[in-house]
Amino acid sequence: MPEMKYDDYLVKSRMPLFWCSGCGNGIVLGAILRAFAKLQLDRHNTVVVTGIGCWGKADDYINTNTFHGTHGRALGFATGIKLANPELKVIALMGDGDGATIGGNHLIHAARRNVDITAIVVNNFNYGMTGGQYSGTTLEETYTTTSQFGHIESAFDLCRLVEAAGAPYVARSHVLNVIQLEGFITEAIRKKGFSFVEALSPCPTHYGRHNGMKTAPKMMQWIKENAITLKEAEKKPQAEWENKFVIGKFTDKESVDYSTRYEAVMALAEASVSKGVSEREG
Amino acid sequence: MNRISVNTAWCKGCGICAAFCPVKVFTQERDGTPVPEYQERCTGCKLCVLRCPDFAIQLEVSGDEPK
Amino acid sequence: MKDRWEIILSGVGGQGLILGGSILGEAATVYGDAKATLTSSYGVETRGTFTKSDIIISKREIYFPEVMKADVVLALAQAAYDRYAGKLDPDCLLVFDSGTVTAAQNVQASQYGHPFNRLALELGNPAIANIIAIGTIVGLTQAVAREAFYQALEARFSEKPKAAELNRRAFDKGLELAGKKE
Amino acid sequence: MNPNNSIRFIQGNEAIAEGAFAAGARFYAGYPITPSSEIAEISSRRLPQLGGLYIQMEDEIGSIAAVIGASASGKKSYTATSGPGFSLMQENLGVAVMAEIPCVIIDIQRSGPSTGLATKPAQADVMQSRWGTHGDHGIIVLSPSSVQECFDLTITAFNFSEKYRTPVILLADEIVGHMKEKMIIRKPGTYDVTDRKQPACDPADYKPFQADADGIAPLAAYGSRFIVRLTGSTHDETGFPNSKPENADKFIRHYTDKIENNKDDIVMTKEYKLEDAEFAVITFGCSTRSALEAMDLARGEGIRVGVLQLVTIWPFADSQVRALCSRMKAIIVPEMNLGQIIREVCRVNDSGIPVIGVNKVNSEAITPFEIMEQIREVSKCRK
Repeated sequence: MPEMKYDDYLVKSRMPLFWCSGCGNGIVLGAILRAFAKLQLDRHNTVVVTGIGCWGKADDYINTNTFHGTHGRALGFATGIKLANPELKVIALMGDGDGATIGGNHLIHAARRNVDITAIVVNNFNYGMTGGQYSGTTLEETYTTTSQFGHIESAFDLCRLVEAAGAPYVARSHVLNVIQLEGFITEAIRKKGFSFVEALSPCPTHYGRHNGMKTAPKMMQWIKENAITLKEAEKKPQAEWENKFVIGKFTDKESVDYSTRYEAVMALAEASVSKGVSEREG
Repeated sequence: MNRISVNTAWCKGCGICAAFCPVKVFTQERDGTPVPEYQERCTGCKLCVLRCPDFAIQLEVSGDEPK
Repeated sequence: MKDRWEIILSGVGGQGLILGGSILGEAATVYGDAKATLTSSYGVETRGTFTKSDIIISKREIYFPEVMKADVVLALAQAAYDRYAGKLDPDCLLVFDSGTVTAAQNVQASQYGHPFNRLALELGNPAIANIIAIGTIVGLTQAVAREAFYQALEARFSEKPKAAELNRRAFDKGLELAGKKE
Repeated sequence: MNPNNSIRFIQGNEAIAEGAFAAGARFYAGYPITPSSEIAEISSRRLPQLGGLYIQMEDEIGSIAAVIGASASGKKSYTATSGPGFSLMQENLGVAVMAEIPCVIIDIQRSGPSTGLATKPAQADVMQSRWGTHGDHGIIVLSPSSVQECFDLTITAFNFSEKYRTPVILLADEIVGHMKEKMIIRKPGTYDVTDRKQPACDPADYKPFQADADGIAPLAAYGSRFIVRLTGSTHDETGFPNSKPENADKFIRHYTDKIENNKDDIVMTKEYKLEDAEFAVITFGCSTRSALEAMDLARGEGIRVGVLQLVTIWPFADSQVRALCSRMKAIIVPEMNLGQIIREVCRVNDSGIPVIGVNKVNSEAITPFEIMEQIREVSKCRK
């Protein structure tokens, strides 16, 4: 395979990107494509699976194999794709509404099951495509088109959630920290097992506009000012960081992935055939 | 000197490059389109390239192979 | 010899009636040249409540798989007996566990009561009452050939020779009972 | 039981699982639900023995998603469920239609709506199987009435699915699913197995939705030498989104046409004693058994009745039913619902003969006597 540069994975014929001015999706897309190039992923052996939402359109710009499914279900499709052919690199791209709200149950079970998939969630704190309604990561007391008197629900800490569900790799960064983000994505794809990267990202058009941050730089600045590194947070009392965006690598551990475990099931099953174990009936 | 070029067909004028350039290379036109007015300041850090959400900035660092 | 038998196996969940019906069906179809269907109705819970299986064995094609007019009813529990005893025709055989069921007086069907559960215990395993009872039904009806039933038992317990032997003895016991009316 | 035995006395659900293995299915994802669970249990034991994969997902939505994904990776895939689970699958059933991904969905119908009577039979998902997912589309639905048909039609379901690049629904019911009956497990080589068409073009020219002359596009698997773009959004031949009206029109018609234009191949019916019949019972699934019993009872009384069994429910057997209506004095349609198939019979009844339903929704099978009663009624009126 000739060496792949990052833009060899980009579908240039569909440019410019359809996302709004200042949307952070393109920054995450760039980080992903550079990670692909760093890892020299074979396009034929890579499947990018997307859900529905602004970020769910990312596959339009990636020239690997793709699967564009339904809202919240990307990990379901990705699970089947991966398990049916464990040789494939499977990357699921989901937004916060998609991957963590309607798809929240699939997310925790995929993490628990430890299927070798990389999930990259772009969290822009609201449903962008449908006009800026609140999602499972919308911050309390902020405004969206459906929380016009201030949001009364608390937001998911997705990394803590996925970590608790058992994923062996969990990290969070934001798009201003694009170099760190790219590093996390690269590590996550390399990781055998379920890996999860959350990218905090601006949506100036909706979330920003309703919360006094009409431009992307303003919203990125706000994310940056409210961010704290995991290392710093660990040194401070919880009260000082619990309302901040904790940035860093939460988990990076070894854990045998589903396909590897299933090989053991197949070996036992095959042995049961040769031994002629009779079928159990009730 | 490093050479910055902006693909105006892809750029949407969001201003991220201008706002976060550590050495303030860019000014912006009224519609937001960035202009690398102070190119001589450019240190070649490429953060503008990496942070551009529209793949619209090209940077040739002098001495580097064109990318 | 009748060429169609409609048999109801009834009792409570856990008595192995579906298993017994399955072996009977296997004897009829896999090891005999008859047709058979087996349908069961049971509650959501697996054990303890009323259950029944309908098994139809016929030389002809069987369409509707539920018993329309019972030729044989097996009742291994009082609840099962009470449900059917009063409704059966005189030409129906009502086989019941005389150890656990109190028989009624005004029953038109021919009754065959045997203490299947007690006999099973005597043979060494309470779980084989079903097979003893089915042995009795086979003895009374000849609905399947006894050889075919042996083969079905053997196939089902091919990995467990002890269980095969026990079930065979249970079946023989049932056949033997078919000769006597208690 | 000896696995080499070709004759077995087994449940419909077990026969469906055996049929799936025989058809070459090697991936199952599902969520437990009565009365379909035996299919999952058998699949969980047998698939790993066959080098295949079983996975229990967190719900039916994830299950059918995984089935679709696995099929895109090249494995013949299936799931089994029942009413409430089938409802949850409707969303992604549409993805399989739109992305033209072969897969088989088995619905062991039970009483509904909602949880209904969890273990009791019904035949009330007929219209859901046709129109359950939103939007215009064609669909293939087969309905077995015996354990043997469970086996045979499962193989056919996979074959149609692969041949027409479409999801196929096997619409069985609790009665057939849980009934044990004699069945012949056909040996490999004695039945047809269809595999999806593979592209023959240069990989650079491959378009995953470009149909051949037969109307069906070859489908390469992920991981092959072809790049495959699949989507549930409106797309063009390349798999990229394309919102042009003429493109949307072309593809939405295609999803219907590829099924409707092949009705001669897809629509299967069975006829019983229709040659001399004056009256016909049109039936499907478990009610076929009651209808056949009723037919014999009626003939015993000298009433000339025949039975038309709809083996394929969708697409509907328009021409067969229309022709039957033109030569019968009356038609009876028994079904364990309040009248779903009968609407289709009425739709094609150009002759205007009486079409009478025998409908039962109390969770008990329609008895032969109940059909018989209607046969007697119509035969009296029409003498």
